[in-house]
Amino acid sequence: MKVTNYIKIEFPSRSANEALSRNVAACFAAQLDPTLEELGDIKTAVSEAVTNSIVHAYPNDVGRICMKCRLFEDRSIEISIRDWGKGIADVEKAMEPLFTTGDDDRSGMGFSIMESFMDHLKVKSQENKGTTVTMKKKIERKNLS
Amino acid sequence: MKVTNYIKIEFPSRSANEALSRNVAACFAAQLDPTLEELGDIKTAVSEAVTNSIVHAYPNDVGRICMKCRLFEDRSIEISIRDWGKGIADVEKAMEPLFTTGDDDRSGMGFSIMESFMDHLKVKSQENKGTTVTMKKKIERKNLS
Amino acid sequence: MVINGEFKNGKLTVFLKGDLDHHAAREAMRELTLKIDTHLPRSCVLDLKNLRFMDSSGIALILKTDKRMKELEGKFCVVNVPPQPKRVLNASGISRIIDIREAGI
Amino acid sequence: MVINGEFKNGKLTVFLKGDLDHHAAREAMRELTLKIDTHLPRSCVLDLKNLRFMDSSGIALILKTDKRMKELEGKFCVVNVPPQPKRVLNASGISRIIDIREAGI
Ligand SMILES: Nc1ncnc2c1ncn2[C@@H]1O[C@H](COP(=O)(O)OP(=O)(O)O)[C@@H](O)[C@H]1O
Ligand SMILES: Nc1ncnc2c1ncn2[C@@H]1O[C@H](COP(=O)(O)OP(=O)(O)O)[C@@H](O)[C@H]1O
Repeated sequence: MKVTNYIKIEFPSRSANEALSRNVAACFAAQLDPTLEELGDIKTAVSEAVTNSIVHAYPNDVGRICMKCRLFEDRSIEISIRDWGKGIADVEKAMEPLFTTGDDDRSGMGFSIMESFMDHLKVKSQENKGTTVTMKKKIERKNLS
Repeated sequence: MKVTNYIKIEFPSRSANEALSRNVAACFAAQLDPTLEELGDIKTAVSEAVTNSIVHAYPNDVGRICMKCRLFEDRSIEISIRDWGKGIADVEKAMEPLFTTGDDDRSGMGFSIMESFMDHLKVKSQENKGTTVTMKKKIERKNLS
Repeated sequence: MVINGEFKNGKLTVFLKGDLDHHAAREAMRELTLKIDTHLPRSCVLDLKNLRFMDSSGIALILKTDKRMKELEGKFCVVNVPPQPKRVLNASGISRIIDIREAGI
Repeated sequence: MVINGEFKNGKLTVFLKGDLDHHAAREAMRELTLKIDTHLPRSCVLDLKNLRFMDSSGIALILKTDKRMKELEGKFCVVNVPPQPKRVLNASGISRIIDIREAGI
């Protein structure tokens, strides 16, 4: 399908950039005139994915994170978050609710929230190579009568 | 000087991205807790530079624009906007107030506004290669007593 | 960008709301010209109270409107300018050639 | 993220303001633990009225606080949850195990 607009951003894996990246995604999504709820869902899903790269992919150093947002003709948005960090050995297991390799600051609910707030979620990962999370959401047209 | 954070963004030269790019710059600058006036100045300067790439660098097609924001230890922000478009033959002349090669939708005040709203402005350009505008601004610390 | 107009006793007041950048300016100029050509007002007031952002594209729009009103031998002024647009007006120097006021004509 | 507390008649009310993400959560948890350990309250109320954003880091914070209050044999509830945090609470399923109310205890 035709891409009508895109934005690529790159930033270091510092926790201060969690807010920055979800706000950029929200600014990008704003061109579709989403509801506050849709905007909140996108911000939350991005926050989860970016936090994972910061916390799990680069636990001991500062690495590079890339986010790509693409807008399609059918009013769907695709957002991918990529890191070149630790990777995930067993993706299926990692995606189970409550599963976490983190301490008790993590809830193990990150992937579940991405799944329930977006229409589509794909996780590609290779150990010691990195992880790419790709999410899609269609923004409904308002004021249909 | 030490860079403490950065963000790189890339987007197509569509006029809808003028708002997006200045809002991203504002989100980035927000980490320094600037005043509304400082934030407005940064947004305005970015809007001028990005609009120039959209209008003058790629007058007949859609090209690629990159914006880099860097944060330094001394609370200064450097923002560069780069395109690979038409370029400027005579930069000194282009920077004169009221000079424009555009029609009467343009005021010829873009560079003057960037200069007066930022602490430092540098323009590098080569005909048919592209233009890079680099701007710096120091954000004052609030509540000094 | 939302543009609304009000015409009464020969006076056209146009309200700009939102962001006036290059993206919005063409549409805004078209609307504004249409309103002026429809009413041929004796005076035109541009009310910026709800303008959240303006860059130099707004300068061009103001200068063009001023020119059009001069052609019609009418008056033109800009009112209720918020802080960010005010800084742009000042930096561009047009606060010296355009009538900028706190309230209407 | 701004954290304020109020202790009265054995009841500790803690107000969270701003964005509760991973960046803010560590500091928020430290403050919250400090307040609980200082007052050893009989009940603790987490007031989210001014919380603009929350992700799963907030879930972990709520679960840890609930655990701490159970250790103290006290009560714990979350009140005034805005729409976005509410959706996160519902999606995570903890609305079923944590006492979430419209007003205080
Ligand atoms: N980008 C990533 N790089 C490495 N591991 C990851 C990444 N994202 C997720 N994981 C792994 O998947 C697990 C589950 O993630 P998630 O559901 O988001 O919960 P949480 O982040 O709270 O642990 C994490 O604990 C971690 O082991
Ligand atoms: N990125 C660019 N690519 C090519 N030409 C440019 C670029 N930026 C500025 N220029 C040239 O410099 C002139 C002055 O720019 P400026 O002061 O911003 O005023 P305006 O955009 O209103 O014309 C433009 O009219 C154009 O000829």
